[in-house]
Amino acid sequence: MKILSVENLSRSFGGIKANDNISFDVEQGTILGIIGPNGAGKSTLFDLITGYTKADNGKVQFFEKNIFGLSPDKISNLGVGRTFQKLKPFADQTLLENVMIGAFVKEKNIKRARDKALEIIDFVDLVEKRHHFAKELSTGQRKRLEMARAMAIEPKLLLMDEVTGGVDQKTIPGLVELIKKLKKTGVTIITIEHNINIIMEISDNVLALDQGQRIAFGPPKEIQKNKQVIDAYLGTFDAA
Amino acid sequence: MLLDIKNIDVLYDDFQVIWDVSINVEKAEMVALLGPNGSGKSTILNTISNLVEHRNGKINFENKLISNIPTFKRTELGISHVLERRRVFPHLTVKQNLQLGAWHPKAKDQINQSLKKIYKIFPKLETRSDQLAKTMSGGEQQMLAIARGMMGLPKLLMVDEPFLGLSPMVMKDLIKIFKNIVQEGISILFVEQNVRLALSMADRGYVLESGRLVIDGKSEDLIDNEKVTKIFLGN
Amino acid sequence: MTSEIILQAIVTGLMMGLIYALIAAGLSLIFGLMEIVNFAHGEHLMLSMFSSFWLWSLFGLDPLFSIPITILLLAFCGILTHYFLIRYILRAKMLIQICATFGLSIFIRSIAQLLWTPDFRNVDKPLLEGRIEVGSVFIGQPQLFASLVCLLAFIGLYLFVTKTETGLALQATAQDRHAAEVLGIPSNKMFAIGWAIGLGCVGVAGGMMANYFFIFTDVGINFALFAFVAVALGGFGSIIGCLYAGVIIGLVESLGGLLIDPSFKLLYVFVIYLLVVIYKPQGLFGRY
Amino acid sequence: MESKLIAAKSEPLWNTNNKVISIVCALVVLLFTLPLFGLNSFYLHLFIMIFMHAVMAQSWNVIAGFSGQISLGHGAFFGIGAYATSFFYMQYGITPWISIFFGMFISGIFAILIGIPMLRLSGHYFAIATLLIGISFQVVFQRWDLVGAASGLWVTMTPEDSWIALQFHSSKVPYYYVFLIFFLITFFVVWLLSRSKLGYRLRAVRDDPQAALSLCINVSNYKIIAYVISAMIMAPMGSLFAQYILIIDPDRVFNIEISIIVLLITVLGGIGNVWGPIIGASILIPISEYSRIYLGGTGGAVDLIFYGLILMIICIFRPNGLISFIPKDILERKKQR
Repeated sequence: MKILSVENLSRSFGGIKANDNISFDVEQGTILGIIGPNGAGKSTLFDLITGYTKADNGKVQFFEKNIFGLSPDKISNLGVGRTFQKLKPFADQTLLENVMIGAFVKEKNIKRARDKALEIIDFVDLVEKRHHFAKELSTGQRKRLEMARAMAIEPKLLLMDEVTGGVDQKTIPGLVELIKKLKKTGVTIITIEHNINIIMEISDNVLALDQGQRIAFGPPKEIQKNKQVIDAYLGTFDAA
Repeated sequence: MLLDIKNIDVLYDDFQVIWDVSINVEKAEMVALLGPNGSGKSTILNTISNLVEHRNGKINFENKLISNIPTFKRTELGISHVLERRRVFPHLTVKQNLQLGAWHPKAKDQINQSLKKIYKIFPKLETRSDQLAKTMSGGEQQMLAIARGMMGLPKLLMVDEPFLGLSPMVMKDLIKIFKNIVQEGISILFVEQNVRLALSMADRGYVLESGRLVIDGKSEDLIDNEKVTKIFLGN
Repeated sequence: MTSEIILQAIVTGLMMGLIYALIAAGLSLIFGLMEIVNFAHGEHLMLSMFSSFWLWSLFGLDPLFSIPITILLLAFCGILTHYFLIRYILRAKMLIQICATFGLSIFIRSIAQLLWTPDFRNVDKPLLEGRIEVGSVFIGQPQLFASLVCLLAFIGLYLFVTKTETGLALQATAQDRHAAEVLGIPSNKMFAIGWAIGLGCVGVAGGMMANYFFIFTDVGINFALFAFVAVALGGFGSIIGCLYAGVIIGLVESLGGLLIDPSFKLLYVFVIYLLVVIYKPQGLFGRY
Repeated sequence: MESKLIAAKSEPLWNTNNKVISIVCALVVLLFTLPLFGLNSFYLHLFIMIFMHAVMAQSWNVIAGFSGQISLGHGAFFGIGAYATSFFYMQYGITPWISIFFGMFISGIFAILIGIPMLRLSGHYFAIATLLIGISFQVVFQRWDLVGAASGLWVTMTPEDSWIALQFHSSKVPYYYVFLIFFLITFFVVWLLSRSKLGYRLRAVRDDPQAALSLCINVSNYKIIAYVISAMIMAPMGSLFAQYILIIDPDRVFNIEISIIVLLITVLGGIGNVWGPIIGASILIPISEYSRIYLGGTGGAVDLIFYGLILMIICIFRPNGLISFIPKDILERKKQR
């Protein structure tokens, strides 16, 4: 079953087409990886889907319900969670409080919301850090915090922006395991990732973008061999 | 040796982004810094111009330790930094942008010669000299940013992602310009994602992965190196 | 209501508007540079008026001649402000920045009250006095002169910022601090210059107004409010926008006062402010 | 692994530090018994002012500290409260006990009316707009004849002390208790608020509105809620103040200094923290009252010089307020690691 379907989504900023007629579908329970070089329009695509940026035109359907043009809080209320590339933790609050704010969406009782938040924090393996302020956590831990916080709203679809970006090499395997573990819970995931190895390892499908355009879509093995993708990453000699 | 970086670490707050990196650039040499997104290439350039402080290690320029010299005094030494995404002053004209490039006294004395030279290299900038920078296309802005960097009479020109978002035509122009600059005895250190393009023009390359130097060497040796390909495309 | 009265109100509004414009330009320059609103702007204006007053009452210098001294004093005051307060809060949260300049405003105003009491003062028999009649419109000479000087100062400021090297460097720092820094332009020095010039503008306005305005410790509050509004109307950071916005405010104030009720001047300006910031948050004339 | 989770879940919801609780309880008891020791009227007045300003600052703390909107015109709600009780009492003979709620209600309505357009503004725009609002109220009331225009309202005095009219002429002790009780209630309410779901969400809005949106929080609605709550805390203090001094006029109850002092107290004590306003008020108000006695009377506002200086010094050196001197683990929010 299609959980998300995006059709001809476009957005330009002052003449530059950040997203140009992007279309793709996501099947429920799968992981879609989005790759592309710097400035390919990956994060813009996330912002368009979740309503943070208004699209110029296009169509976004979530469970066959049109969510195009809704405000971000309404979209998240329907069950779309997200994390941010430029991390946005609630810096002056503890990890636990951060996740509790997410948990309050489904759970009104404070005690039960706390317990639920703790379970999720345990899931991302940060229980010992629960009383640390978000600003005291390392980047890798803050990434987990954002994942946990987004999970706490019990999303059906989770958009994750560069989970492994900017973190120490040593912590990457742990984050990858976490994504895999998350998939097993039945959540559909779209993840932006620049580390190709990880994308190949976890995704069911890969969407490759370059300069705002969709250049390839398909299973990872195919994408890795796709000439356009290789050119986008390694460049071409044409110019030289 | 013009620039010599020895074993630097860089931390943002408590979080380390650069681990024990050493890089050097000779006079009149073109060197490429390569690596996937977020591998720390820009951070290294920012460290060289002291927009970001480094811990441990040393940065020497012309055999002089410059680790503690503030950013704004580094152009005078001969280090020009063209920041990522161009960063021209959008509400100033092309000419005003160029003027500001020649800020330290030595550059100011020579501003007219420099302008002439720049206009020869970038003829488009002369015809558009009274236009606001924001009205120019991406490629023209990139040219302007590089030209502005040249106005400071650098010995080392650092360019962050010069080819990002440029059309193949403009890229070709820019490559020629880079070669001309190096022929004049100025060294170029540039950050690039396009490995093949970068290595086709640079003398040497350094490849970074997650803040660590993985491999470096002459361009010929790197260009179809399997290890490099793996870093970018995976196993 | 005759057309003469309306014409009179327009002239009065225009003259006042030019003064607002210059005060706002100083505020806008500072904001454009470092995104800090100087909530002590009105108090700085008050200081400049008192500077003019004391130079007159202690040394018998007419406000017309003491203007350069007042400007220098205020510019120095700006550098002090930057050096002792602003540079510490550049990276602080906006709340802290607001509180800091707010604190400065309370500090200056209450010190002034302690030193000079809240009495109203004025410069007695200045060189410029009386009014001239043009057609059926009366124009106060000091008012006319003050607004012309403010206009000149405004043009001077505009030329300085757009034509001189330092002015360009100021603009560059405002537009992209880091890009300016890597070219060798020290932002800290630029900030200090910005404060000096920003308060220098206030020095001109206050010094000229000392000719005809009552001088008291709370005099700055209303001017500062109008300057805040002018900066928002003109687009935060836009200098030329301040000119239009200042004039608009002057006209709204005097025409509103004439057509509706003079005691609610502030409200008309406030309504204009709300309409603009809600419907056109980038200001009427955009940034820069 | 599992055990860590179980241990975490078995933690109490709030870290209740027994020492803090007993100190707070002792203080409350002390405050209730203080007048019995025969405090003279100056000290009674001092405490009344501390209570009042602590509540006013707490009101500001809710909008600025919890939801991150910097209002520079909060005095408006104080004035509304003051005028509501006095006006309804003089015009219709309604007891202040009821019209306190009128004042709260009117303030709340105004907060909604003002909040809907203004809370769309962010940062400086909002701050400047609120500054203008505060002064606009003063201007309007100065010209509004129904409420006595610039000369204000002189509340008709009852011949004797009256609990119904909330007027006491012979002693300040009843006022002391009234203010004390409002003070305690407000703090309890805000303390509850800070621990409630609403409190969590407001802090989320303050810390990062964008991230809050991704957690189904309608940011603009929550800002308005905070504004309304804040206004409704402020209004009763205006009402009580009017009953305390029995003469109100626009220059007194809509004075911009009211908006300033609430900001000052909160920033000094610690913004965004329930205890901040108490600490701030108990330091600033005595400074102010004493300086008025020893230095005042010359027309100079010496206390304001200190205020300005303190505010700048705090902003430079202690942006988190004096409360940041108290080790975090003593306070509730940080629990054992």
